[in-house]
Amino acid sequence: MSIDRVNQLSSTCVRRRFALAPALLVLGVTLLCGTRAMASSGGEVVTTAAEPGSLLEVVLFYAVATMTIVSSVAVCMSKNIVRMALWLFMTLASVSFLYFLLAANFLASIQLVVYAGGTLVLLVFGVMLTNKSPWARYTPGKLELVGAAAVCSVLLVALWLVFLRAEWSRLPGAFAGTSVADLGRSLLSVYVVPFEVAGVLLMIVMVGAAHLARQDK
Amino acid sequence: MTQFSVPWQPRPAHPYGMASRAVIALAQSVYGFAAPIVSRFPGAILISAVIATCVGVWMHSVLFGWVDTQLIQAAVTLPDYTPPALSLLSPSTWGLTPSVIHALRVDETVAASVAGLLDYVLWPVQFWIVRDVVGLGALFGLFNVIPVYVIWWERKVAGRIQSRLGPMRVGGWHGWAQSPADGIKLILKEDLVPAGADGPLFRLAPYLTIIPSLLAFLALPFGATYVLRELDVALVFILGVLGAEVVGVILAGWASNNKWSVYGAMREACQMISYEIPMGMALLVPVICVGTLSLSGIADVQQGGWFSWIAFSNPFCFAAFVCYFIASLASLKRAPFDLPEAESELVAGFVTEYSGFRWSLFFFAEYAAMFVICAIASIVFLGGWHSPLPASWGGGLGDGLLARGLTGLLFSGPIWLMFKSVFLLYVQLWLRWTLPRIRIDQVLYSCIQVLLPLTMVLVFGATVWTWASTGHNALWSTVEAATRIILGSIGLVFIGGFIAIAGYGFYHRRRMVGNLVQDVMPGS
Amino acid sequence: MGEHTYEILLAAAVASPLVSFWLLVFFGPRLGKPKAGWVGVLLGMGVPLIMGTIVMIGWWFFEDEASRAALTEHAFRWKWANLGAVAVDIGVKLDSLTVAMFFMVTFIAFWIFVFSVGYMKGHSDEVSGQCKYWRFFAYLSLFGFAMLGLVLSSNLLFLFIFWELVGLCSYLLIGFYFDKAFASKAAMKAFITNRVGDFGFLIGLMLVYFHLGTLDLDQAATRFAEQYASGTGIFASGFTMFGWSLATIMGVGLFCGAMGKSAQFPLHVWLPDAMAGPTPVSALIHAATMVAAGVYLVARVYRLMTPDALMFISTIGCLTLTLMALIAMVQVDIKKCLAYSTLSQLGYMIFGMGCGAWVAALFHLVTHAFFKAMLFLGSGQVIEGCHHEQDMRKMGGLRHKMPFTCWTFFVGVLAISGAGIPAMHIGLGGYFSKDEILAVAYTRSYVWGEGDFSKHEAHEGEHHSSTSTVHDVPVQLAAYQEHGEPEHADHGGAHESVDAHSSAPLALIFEHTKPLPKWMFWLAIITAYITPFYMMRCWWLTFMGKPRDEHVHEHAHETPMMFIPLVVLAIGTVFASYYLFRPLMADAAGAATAAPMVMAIDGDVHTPAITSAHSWLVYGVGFAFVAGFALAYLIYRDGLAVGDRIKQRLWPLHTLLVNKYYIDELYELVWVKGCVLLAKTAGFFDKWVVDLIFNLAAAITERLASFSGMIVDKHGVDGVVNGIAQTSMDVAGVASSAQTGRIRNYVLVTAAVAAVVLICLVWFGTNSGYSGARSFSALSP
Amino acid sequence: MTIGVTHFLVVGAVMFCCGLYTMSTKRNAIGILIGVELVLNSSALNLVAFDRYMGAGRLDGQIMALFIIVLAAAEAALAVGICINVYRNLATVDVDKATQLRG
Amino acid sequence: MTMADTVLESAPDLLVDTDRVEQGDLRTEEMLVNMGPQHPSTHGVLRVVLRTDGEMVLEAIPHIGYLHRCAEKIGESLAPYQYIPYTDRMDYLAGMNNNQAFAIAVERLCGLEVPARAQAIRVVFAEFNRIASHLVSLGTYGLDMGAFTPFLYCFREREMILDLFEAACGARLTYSYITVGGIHEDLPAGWVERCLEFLDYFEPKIDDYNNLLSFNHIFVKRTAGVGVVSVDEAIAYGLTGPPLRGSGIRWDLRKVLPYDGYEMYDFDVPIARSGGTDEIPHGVVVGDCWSRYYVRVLEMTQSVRIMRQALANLPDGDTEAKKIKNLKLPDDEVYVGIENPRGQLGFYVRGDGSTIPSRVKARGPSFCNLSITTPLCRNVMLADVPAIIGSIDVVMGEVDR
Repeated sequence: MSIDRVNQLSSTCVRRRFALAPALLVLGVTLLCGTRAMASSGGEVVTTAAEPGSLLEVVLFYAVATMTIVSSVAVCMSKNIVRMALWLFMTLASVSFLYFLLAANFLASIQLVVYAGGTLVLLVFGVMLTNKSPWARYTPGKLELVGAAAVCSVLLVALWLVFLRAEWSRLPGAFAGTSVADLGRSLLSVYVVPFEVAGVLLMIVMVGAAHLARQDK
Repeated sequence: MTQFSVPWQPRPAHPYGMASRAVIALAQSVYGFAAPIVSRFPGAILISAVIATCVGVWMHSVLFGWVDTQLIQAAVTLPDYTPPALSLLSPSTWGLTPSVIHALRVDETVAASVAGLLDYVLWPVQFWIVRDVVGLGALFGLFNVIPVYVIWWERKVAGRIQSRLGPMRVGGWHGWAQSPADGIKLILKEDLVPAGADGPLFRLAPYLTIIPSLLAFLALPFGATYVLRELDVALVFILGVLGAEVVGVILAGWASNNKWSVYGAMREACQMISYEIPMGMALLVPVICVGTLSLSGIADVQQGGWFSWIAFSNPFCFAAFVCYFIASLASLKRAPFDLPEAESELVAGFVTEYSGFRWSLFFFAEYAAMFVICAIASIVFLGGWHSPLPASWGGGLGDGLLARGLTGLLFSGPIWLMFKSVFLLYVQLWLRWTLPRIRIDQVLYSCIQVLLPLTMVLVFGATVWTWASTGHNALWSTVEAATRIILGSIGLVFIGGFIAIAGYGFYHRRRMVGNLVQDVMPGS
Repeated sequence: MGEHTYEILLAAAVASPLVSFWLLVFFGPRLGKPKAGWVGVLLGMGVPLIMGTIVMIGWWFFEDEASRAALTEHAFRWKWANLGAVAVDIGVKLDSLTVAMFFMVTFIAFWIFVFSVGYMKGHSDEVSGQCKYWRFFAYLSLFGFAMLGLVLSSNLLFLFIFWELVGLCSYLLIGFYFDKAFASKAAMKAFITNRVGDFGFLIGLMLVYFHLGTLDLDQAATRFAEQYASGTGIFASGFTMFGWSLATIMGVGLFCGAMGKSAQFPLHVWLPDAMAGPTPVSALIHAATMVAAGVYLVARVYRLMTPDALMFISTIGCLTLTLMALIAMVQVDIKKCLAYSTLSQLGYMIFGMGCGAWVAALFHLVTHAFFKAMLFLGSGQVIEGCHHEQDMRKMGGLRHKMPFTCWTFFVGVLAISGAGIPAMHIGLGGYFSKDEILAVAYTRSYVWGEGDFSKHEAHEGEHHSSTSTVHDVPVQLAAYQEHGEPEHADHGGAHESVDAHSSAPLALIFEHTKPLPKWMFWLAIITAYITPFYMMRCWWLTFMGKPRDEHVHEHAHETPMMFIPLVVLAIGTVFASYYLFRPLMADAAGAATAAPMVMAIDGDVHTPAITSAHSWLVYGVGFAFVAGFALAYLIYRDGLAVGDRIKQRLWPLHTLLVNKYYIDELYELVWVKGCVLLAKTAGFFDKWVVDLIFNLAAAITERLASFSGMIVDKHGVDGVVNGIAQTSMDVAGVASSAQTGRIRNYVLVTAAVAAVVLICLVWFGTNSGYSGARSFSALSP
Repeated sequence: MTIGVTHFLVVGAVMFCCGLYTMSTKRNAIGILIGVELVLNSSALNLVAFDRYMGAGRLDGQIMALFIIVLAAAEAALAVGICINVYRNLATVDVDKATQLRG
Repeated sequence: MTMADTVLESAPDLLVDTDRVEQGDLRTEEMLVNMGPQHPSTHGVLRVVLRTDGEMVLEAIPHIGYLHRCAEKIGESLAPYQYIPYTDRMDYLAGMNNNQAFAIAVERLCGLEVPARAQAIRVVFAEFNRIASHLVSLGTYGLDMGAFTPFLYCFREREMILDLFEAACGARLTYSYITVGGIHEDLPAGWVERCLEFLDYFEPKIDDYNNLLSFNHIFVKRTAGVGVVSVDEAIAYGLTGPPLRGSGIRWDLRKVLPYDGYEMYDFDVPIARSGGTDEIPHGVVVGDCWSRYYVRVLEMTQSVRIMRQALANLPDGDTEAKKIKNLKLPDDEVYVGIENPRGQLGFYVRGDGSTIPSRVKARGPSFCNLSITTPLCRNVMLADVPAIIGSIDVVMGEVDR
């Protein structure tokens, strides 16, 4: 089979395969974000992120932070509601990677399960159920846009200033890492009441949401 | 001249660039070289490739282990030693130099005879990043190989179940190259984006589907030392990333701008979200019994052979295994829960508008996720990489290479995990080609009204059981042991029955059932 | 018996109704009509009744006082959680009160459950497709769980949780016929009214949590006593309100919960409406058990009370018992009549609690539970028999049609009226319990009022030998020793001892405790005469005389399964009171009333040691039922005619009573209308004042502009002036458009303000660094 | 070059501002919801960062973040339910159209 | 969005019955969906327009005509024996039966006597084709339910039948074997033995299908109680064949108006029974999809029974009537209905004295049975639509003709 023949048969799109590139980027970042286990003396697995202070951490942080910022900016710039949801998903996933960097593995996983998996799908459901067309644009007034942009940027600058001014060194220090067991223990001892209350709340929300979204009134 | 009205804009064919031409030429020449050989010894080649892969994987583990235990530990005793970190800025973190390695290595009889070149081979292995890259390459390879061969296998299994042969031609021996050939075909197929579709999202969706299932491999341990990233929350992590797969599917359905696709996407979302809950709850049962979310930790408690496997440790885990398997079928959209792509209802569901390479990405994701789910089931319930023989029996084998090989084969090694996962995978295929599809309301009914309460009860029961077990009561220990024996025996009976059925089928196999009338009839 | 056997039995008894609840929730629809009910009966209350009986027997007959005290001491506790520094235990409060309450609740509830199986058959699905039979039993089971849990809780937090749970069940069951407007409104009313009380409870709870640092009942009492002794903690606070100290506020707050649940005077409005629920519910929840939980709560937190708080309690109780009894006299609805009688009796209990009759109040609670449950079931039987007719004026002469109901009802009437023969020491439950409350009230208002107790100060140190002194006192007093140490062993007679509290000298208590105002005592006495009157009226109008409505009379019938519980409860009313429950309460009183500032008074006037000085009270009250009965008989002997004449003669009073003192209307006026008024005022201000200013400014400027345009050169100045006008219009528009009603704009403004604040902080805090960081470090340990 | 708490705070601040912008410029109810999710997540990120760098192992920040996730899920469930109801009643999710309660 | 959707949405008023949408009914996006004409489970080119609300199908309207070939009109320009090949292109899954129907109609019109042997062979092939057709129906019905495997089992057996057909007439799908006046050619040597051998092989396979599909729990759940056709409805809509018998009406033209000597054979007419009795699973209601499906399974057994009788007593003699060359059709009309696998297939033929009929009209079972689709697919789940359409078992070639 000659190359021309191949050419003739398939009209397009070998080059499209290189769209793998963004996928590989995400993949690589995530791979490297994975944490490494270090056995502590107590036998419990305590995990840390890429060793604090290492080059790896710096590289990873900037990569993931860029991803976070780009996708969260994209959320507010998108006009299409489904795309907003997609970018939100990207943001949430990146934040989950940031959690990995912050040695909060459990939280990161939960973020993926609950937030990215559950909440987002809920949103998408909402989008699909409530939109005649996702391209339907409800444009706010020019003034509102400008005002919002101004306020947000001022706020950002203000926050930045605050961060610069703050004397973080006077605060208690960092810690090595944490295990799921610690988290569970404090959740069931110190924070047991909020925990229970959250359980009750979820139950109520479940009933309430089911009631709200019920078809036959 | 009449213009055909087509819903997409006719496009000029893109001429291939030089790179593409080169790739295609290379592929052709390789195939032209390999095809005669391959078609002569197809089975042998396939089997030896599998064996070579196993050996390669095993060798790399041996190598890494050797570097860890011998080299670095030895080096720690050296003066002015700094741990290898590969920071580009300071050469002091570049680890052991080849000369130091050589000095350390000469003590080793294994590698003493090899030339000094080996020092330079060993040098990068001391850096984690190198190992990560190696592991990543292996995982990526596995990630590619698994779907390809599971698809081929599925077609063979389906063929057998349906009294036909399945792929027989491509590649020779039982059509083993069918799937790669299909892959090549799919890559070369025209890649359509329907008019009115949301182009960027349409193109992005397959990747969003495939990346999560790829990520799941990162934290998946294949053996005690065969894991890229040992996560203390591996179970939740894998569940989470697999759950994120649904986003891609929804986007695919939505961006296709096809109503059937939207139906498929909605079904998928609905089904996946609802079944994640019983699935997670069913996995919580062994987690409660063991007390860790780390997959390695869970596997570690199952070293004691068949009866120590978690599925047999108490009735709740046993039931949880069944629940997990059912729920995982649903969240993987496998039959009888394959509603999102139900061809008799939704044409092809969310993949209706996809073709070519993107289409194949969805299937890569699906089959890889299937494997991951089965691997988790094996690790969490069926002893992980431990064989049914107690690991303690292998204690006397020593530490030599042969002993390690034997241990890996007989007691605990990745091969056992693969074996178990593949067995569960087979059960999935088996179910798919046996059962009709259920309806969406029945799907949700069985989730919310059956599985969810059931798993809730199981979690509660497991908690009580575990609580009772912490008391170190003699009577309770007896009860526990008896439970293990009873449940283990049930498992044995099940496996025995399976083997018996398979054996019966093999014994009574017929080459072609349809040959009854064919060759004897007049006129044929 | 092994360790924690009682606790396990009781816990099993609590769990069983919960199991029944879930079973009914999940499988109720499949079980169908009679089966769901029987599941509720057997699992929901049968098992607890068996457990309760076993515990009762074991506790009272097989344990001696010492072992009972030990069991109380070492009752099961399991540390559940830490709320900050406060540990919260899951535990069982195990003492005679618990056992008695437990038995009483399970016993009565069981028979009411049985009654319901028959009663609800015709009252559930057929009446309305929505009100399912199984659901009723599911709710009842849940109620059983909550009520038993409440009784068992050793911890205020859990007590509160179960408290709310019984409230929820009450809500659900009042609104069982939720498709009927009045029922759902009544449920809502009950719920909201109870929330008012619970808010007070919560305040009390928080005070306990904050100042006593524990939520455990016993521990809180100990801490309270310690803090009282040392003058620290809650006693160190100089905070006062209405002249009450913080400790008093805590007590009153806790009592507020009881006010809501036990429907005391200002919050009583929900209980009569709660009769919208099915009759077994009225019998069980709104007469026998749940409403008594308030009294139980006061009994449990008695040790945290101050004299001021008790005075408040007794005042509320006294008001309730009188006012409600008056209303009961004019009610024509049989259930409403009983409801007001319940309110009045609850008032008695609370009044008793307030004036120190701890034992008597609880004793009255139990006896009242028996006979009121029976009365309600009787009324249920009547309503069922008369096809949902509740108006007593249409009844009459039912004794022939439903003899069992008639005579069991009569037993109840006798019991609630306090019928007994004083000299012979024979009587029904109400006779003993009510008399005892009155006796204590008498003691508090007259004996203490005359300063007789000052002499006790002299005996403070030698209380062991002081018993002879108190023999002069007509009513025996007993301030029990801490931890319920057996008094019999020490003094040879429980009812003849006065014993100073170890941590708080008796003298101190006397010093704090003011005498009870005499009007309270007299109101209680008068009400004791009113009670037999309205009860007799109720009974007579229903069962005696001639049938007034042929239609109703014709259909009247009795259902066998429903009168069995009646008979059983009647027997219970007659027998299982004075000799069983009174000693149990007295046994519990020791430890449960070991309070630092207040005391419990044992007012058993029916002991052989009764003295002459007090006998007039015994006789006077003891025969009250004769007078009341006689009056009712005279008025209603020949039907309603006489009553109507009296009604016409006393119409102002009658109108007031029929309208329940217009309290509902008052609430409507103050709260509902008040809220609306407030909202309208705010709206008015927004619409007229704010907008007016802007509009006015714009208008004035415009006018000014046009005015000046007329006199000054149009072409020259016009532009300027119009510009000004336009500007002010714009300013007004912009300013008024600030209220866009869009949340997103408000969000933005909030954020803008936050940004400005942040920048200011940074700007002005240049040299000293960001102060926020310092506050962080200040917080860290 | 070390990564400290400030780095994470800056990311959080950007997310917060983006969320704020989304909330205050979108008229689609679900768009607003998405903005809220962003804001919630940024605060969770801040909490975890503080916990990591100055929590001294007390885990408070992580637990708060956990609760934020839970509450966000609950909030999203309810809000989507409300949106669907609004849509059913008004046939739009434009929040500017939902003015029935305006005086 | 496909073209069809665009077209559809431009004129939605034609399709949506707006009156039926209650005001204030809080509807989520109602959607018009095209099922077909290119859809895997519409069995050909049926196009069903679904008005859906989520997964619920509020209304389903079948649109036909995508396979219209003027088959009847062609019959008016051809001699009957020339028209025979056109008949088996109508219901292409039951070519033999179609041939038979038209042949009998012409024979009745002309008063031709068909030899006994030809009649017996006709019966054999009619029943054989019934089995083949039901096998397709069974298999594809499984496919509609998502069970792929039974389909291949059914087709395996069908292939064997087609082999036998091929041996007899040389064609595997469009046979034209049964012609006016008899059959085209006598059976080849050894055919009867092979056929009996096949029947021995085939009969136990029916149990296999039952085990694989009929009594599969999921299958029963999917089909039992779905798409119930009451007796009155079945009659009112003119249902015939398995859909009619699936509603419990014992009506079979082979019994009622026997042709080709069916009165000589001993067989039963299976009808549906409700669930819980004997082997019928719980939940099955007379007239539902499962009943229609199961009637076909039972009919296969009966067909085997008839075939055995016919093959055992195959008379000798001619296989073609005399005088069929240049057959003149009298100036008369005739209507003959026979029992096709799908129901009553009738041919109306009118002659005018020439060799070419002046009017040919077919009464097709699929066309009539399809009319029940709309009432059945009201307020069902989306997945029930294939179940219902599949259980009616239409062949579009015959619907459109």
